[in-house]
Amino acid sequence: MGEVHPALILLAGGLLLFALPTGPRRVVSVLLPVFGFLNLLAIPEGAMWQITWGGYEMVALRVDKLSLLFGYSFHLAAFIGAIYALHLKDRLQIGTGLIYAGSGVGAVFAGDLIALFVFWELLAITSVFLVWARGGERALRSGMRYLAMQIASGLLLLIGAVCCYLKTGSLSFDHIGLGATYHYLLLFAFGIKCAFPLLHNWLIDAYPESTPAGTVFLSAFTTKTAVYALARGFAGEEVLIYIGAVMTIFPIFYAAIENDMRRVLSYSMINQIGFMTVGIGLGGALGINGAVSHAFNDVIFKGLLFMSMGAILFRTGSIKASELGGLYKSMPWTCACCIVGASSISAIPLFSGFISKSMVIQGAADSGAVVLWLVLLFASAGVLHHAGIKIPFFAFFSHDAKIRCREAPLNMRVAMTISAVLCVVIGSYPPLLYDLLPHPVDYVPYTTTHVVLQLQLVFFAVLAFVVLMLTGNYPPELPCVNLDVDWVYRRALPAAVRGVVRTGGPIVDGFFAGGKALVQKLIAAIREQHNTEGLFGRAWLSQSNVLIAIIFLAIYLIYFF
Amino acid sequence: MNDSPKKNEAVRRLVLGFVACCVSLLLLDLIVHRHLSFAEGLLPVEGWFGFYAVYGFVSPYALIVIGSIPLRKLIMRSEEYYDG
Amino acid sequence: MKHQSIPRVVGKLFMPLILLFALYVQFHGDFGPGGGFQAGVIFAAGVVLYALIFGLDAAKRIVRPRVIEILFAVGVLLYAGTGLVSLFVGRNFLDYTALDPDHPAHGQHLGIFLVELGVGVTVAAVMIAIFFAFAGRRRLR
Amino acid sequence: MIDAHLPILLIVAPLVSAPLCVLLRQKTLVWAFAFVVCLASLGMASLLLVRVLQDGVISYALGGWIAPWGIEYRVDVVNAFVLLLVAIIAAALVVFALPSAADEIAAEQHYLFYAAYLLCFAGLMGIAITGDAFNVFVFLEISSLSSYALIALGRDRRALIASYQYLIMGTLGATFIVIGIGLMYMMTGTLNMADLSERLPAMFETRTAMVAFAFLSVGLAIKAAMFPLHAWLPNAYCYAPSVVTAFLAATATKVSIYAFLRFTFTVWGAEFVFERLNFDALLIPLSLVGIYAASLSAIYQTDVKRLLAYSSVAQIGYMMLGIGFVSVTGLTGGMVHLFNHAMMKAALFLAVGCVVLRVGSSKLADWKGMGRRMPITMAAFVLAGLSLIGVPLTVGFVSKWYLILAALEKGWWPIALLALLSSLLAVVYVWRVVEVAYFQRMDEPAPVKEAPWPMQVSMWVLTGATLYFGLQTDLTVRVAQRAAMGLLGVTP
Repeated sequence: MGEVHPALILLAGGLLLFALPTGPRRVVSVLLPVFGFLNLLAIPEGAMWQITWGGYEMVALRVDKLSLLFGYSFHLAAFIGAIYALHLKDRLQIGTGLIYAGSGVGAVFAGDLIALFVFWELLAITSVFLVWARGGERALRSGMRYLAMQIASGLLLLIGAVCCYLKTGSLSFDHIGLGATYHYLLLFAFGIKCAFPLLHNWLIDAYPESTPAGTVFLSAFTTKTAVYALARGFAGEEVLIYIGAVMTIFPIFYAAIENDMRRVLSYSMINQIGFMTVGIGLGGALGINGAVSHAFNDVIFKGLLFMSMGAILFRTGSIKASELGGLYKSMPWTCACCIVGASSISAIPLFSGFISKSMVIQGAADSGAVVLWLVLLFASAGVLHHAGIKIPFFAFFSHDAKIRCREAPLNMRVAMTISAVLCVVIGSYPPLLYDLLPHPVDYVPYTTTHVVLQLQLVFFAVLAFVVLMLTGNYPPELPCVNLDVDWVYRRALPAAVRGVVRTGGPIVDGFFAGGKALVQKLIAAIREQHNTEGLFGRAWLSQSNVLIAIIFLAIYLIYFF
Repeated sequence: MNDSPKKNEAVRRLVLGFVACCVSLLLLDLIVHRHLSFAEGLLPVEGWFGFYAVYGFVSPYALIVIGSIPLRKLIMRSEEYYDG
Repeated sequence: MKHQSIPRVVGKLFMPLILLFALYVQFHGDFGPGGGFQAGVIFAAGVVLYALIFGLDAAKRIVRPRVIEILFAVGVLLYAGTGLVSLFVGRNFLDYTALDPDHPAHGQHLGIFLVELGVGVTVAAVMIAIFFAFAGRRRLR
Repeated sequence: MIDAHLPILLIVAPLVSAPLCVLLRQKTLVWAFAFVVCLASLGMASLLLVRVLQDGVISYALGGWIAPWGIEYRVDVVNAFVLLLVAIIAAALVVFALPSAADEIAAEQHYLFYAAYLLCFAGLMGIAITGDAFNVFVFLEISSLSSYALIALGRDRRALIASYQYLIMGTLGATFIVIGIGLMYMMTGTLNMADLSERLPAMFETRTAMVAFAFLSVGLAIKAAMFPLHAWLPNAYCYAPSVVTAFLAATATKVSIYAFLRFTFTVWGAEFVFERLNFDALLIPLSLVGIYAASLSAIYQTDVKRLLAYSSVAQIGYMMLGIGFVSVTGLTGGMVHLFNHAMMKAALFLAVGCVVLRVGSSKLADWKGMGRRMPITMAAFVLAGLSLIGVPLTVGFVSKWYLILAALEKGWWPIALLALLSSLLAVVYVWRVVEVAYFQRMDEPAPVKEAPWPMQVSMWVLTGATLYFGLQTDLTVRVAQRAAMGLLGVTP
């Protein structure tokens, strides 16, 4: 127990931030991730912090290369996020932000399912405050929907863990695989947090509602923790390949027509996680390496993109493509950083996305899956369009929206610059990242063939965009809301209930009237019976109490008889 | 985009330069000896001249065409959709 | 009833007898029927009778509420104290033989006597307190 | 030497101190005295648990009369655990009482408050420690009578009515219990629990045994406020002084559940109750209905004290559910929840007490902007509330874990699911308070004013306990496990 648990530094420090006045809080918030990182460097590999929890031996700290990589990544993200949030006077965001980061760190170092569950729930609870920090009814409701999904994921994980314990007598979190029913529970639990198709909506719903700094934190931890959990538990499960492939495809269509820039980025996030999921599903050294290294890079470049969009939101108060444009004059630095981020996500050679995404695609080729390979290539081109072109183009260039504002605050620029430099450094010198990967790497990204082909892909994708723009065929950005899975529970279900209640011919009318009355009555009854005047909620008369007791006794007697 | 003639000129030059880059990249295909991603020639198309270029061009084009017409009709709603 | 002479005279006459009887029941308790509880109630009945005839204030002058409180506490302490004494001698709680280790029977006798006395005092005090409380309530209105 | 007398000293100390409080009378003096007594009791209770864990069952014969004839105090892991719990709560709350009681109780009644408090404490400890069935009834009456008095001390006039209602229900419960005990005595001629457990099996075939158990279990269910016999509880908790509410919520119902466990498992035996009478088939649905009905009621309350009171009824459902599983895991869950719930509910009621001190009301409508006005108090409320929901890292999670484990162990999926879903209701009612306190603005801003430090200290000690025992489960779970094994007669 000699080691300090890495999560502890961020968790305790995050709590401390609530108590500090503004000046020291700013200093401490930036130093915390640094301390955490230094501590991480000193920790040896192996299982530590064995805590007896009830009758079990819990392993709260298990360190190996896989968890270390995510640990580094999370500390980096926390550090950059803290700098990005330096200008804030609000202690809620930075405090919960770092606690949230600590929960993520805790989750990736958790050696058993219970410790994982604990941090899993902590992630959900702390992150929702980042959504609520935006304030207002919209953020509140969106946060509640978000929390409900996250809690559901936690409950599934809990039940899965209990079943696992009952079946195997062990709670240790290693390769799980698919087989028994509870394996699927765990897969679903991870899948919700990982934004699997149809379970993804919380991400699209909540992330764009958060504050500028909040989204930067949000983008780094929750989904990447889930990617870690999948890589640990379900490496090489074939079903993940299909799920991942779908994840790479469907968001790019949404992103293409979405107007809210941060929502575009959220879709693009699902798309990127799709690549990781495919990598995990492929398994093997190349697949896993590709998945986790892409996760590492995604934390940086997606954070960078969110930061640049956050800076725009911070300065202009709008984040809609239809209202922005021409900002490169006002915010040149932000613009430059954004382009670096866009280049990274588009996997342009010399940028970080190139060296990780290509591993996944090569992994698909090695496994001989032709269709999958074509799909991933298509998705790559799609990403390029929405994240690589659409984001910088409509925000900074396009037609001039005549918005004149100041450049982003210094701390934001510093944070963005750090990320941008990292994108370029990692992209130009891959061993930096490759040496940290869980499996030894023999993949070489920079071959002439690969560079040329990737450049061709990228440039011609841009060319398609240019052609569409010049010919005037590019559809205009419109203010809109796009229907997604949330339509089911925000519109369809309520409408269906209303419809069922309303419709019906003369014959079934009575039936439906009855049904309507029944539903209404049920809700009214619950309220009526349980409020302060209701049967259950009000104070009962003494004689009725006595009567109930006697009836109860009679029931017992009859039952026992 | 048609703010001023001067800017228009700049855009025109940029586009031209870009197209030149594209063409030269395409021509590189003739010079560079390409290693196929797939072993055993599972996907011979991959080795054809300009495969990546064409694929790169068509994908987003298709994406936008599909996205702009049917998808917009299908799922796009006014911003107040959920507020009502 | 203050102005009715028959109850006043008879009441005055009975008072000492009632209290004496209470004491009889109290001290006879370890030989025959009786004991602290009954004695306490009888004793309290005497006071209640007095209050009924001469009024609550008069009764409160004789048995002051503060005294009742103290008696209530003392009674319990007497009971528990008897038990505690045995602890100090190294016996178990309420082991009355400890009171007179040489003659166990004496010890038991003494123990029961003291305990019953404690019970009697407490019961009497509580009964009077309850009566006072209820009798006093009406006056407030 | 004093070691051997620990069991009796634990009871006699508060019992004797109660009249001494009446004699002392002076407010501060009485408090200091009560404080010392509670601390001493806490020390003794801890020592007792340690000794029981080391040496096994401790038996103490009152008056030197040997067990089946005289009254026996019998301490095993189960009741040593409960004794410690009650002592912890009593000691923590007596600190809280100093400013809180001064505010909520008329000055001339203070010494009576502490006397009744100590008496109630002694009664609860007595129920837990005794090995004699009739003695349980005696101590039950001591604790009940003093708690009627404590509730009636509330400033609100409705406190009297609430106390009266509790008196009726409590007396009914006690009567049922004494009838049950009387029937048992009639059948076997003994009142000693250990002796009863040996003699009762011969009577299992008779109707009398069944009737006796029915009376006993209904009586205890009333005292434990098990749904639907809970109706006295919300009023009693709502109108009593804050300290009293916290004390009763944390101890009285818990001790009744302990008595239920003792009679069910030690005296009657699991075989009779659950195999012959199939009591679990009644207990489990009732607990589930109770959990849902009471949680829903809690959601619609407009007074925080009442809200928490209904939540207590729901939580008692979880304990009963654990008992209903009749397995080591289930009982462990029930026992752990008994301990944990006492901690968190006491912490919650103390937070309410702090607010009541400053605002004078526990009405939800008056809690607007409380997050700004009393940030420290509300932080404690939120933490304890999270525990109530069963969030990981808090004690609430530990209990839920064992209950769900127990349900799945038996293969009862739906019950595990229902228990899990019910915590969403807890989310809702805790959220209601949080929303008002943090998200609704006050009509006119008021300065930050926290409660005096003794209240803060005792509130945070208990809140800290809910977090500490959520991580360090050695004490609670290990002891509860041993207790459960003891109750089921399983050797580890």
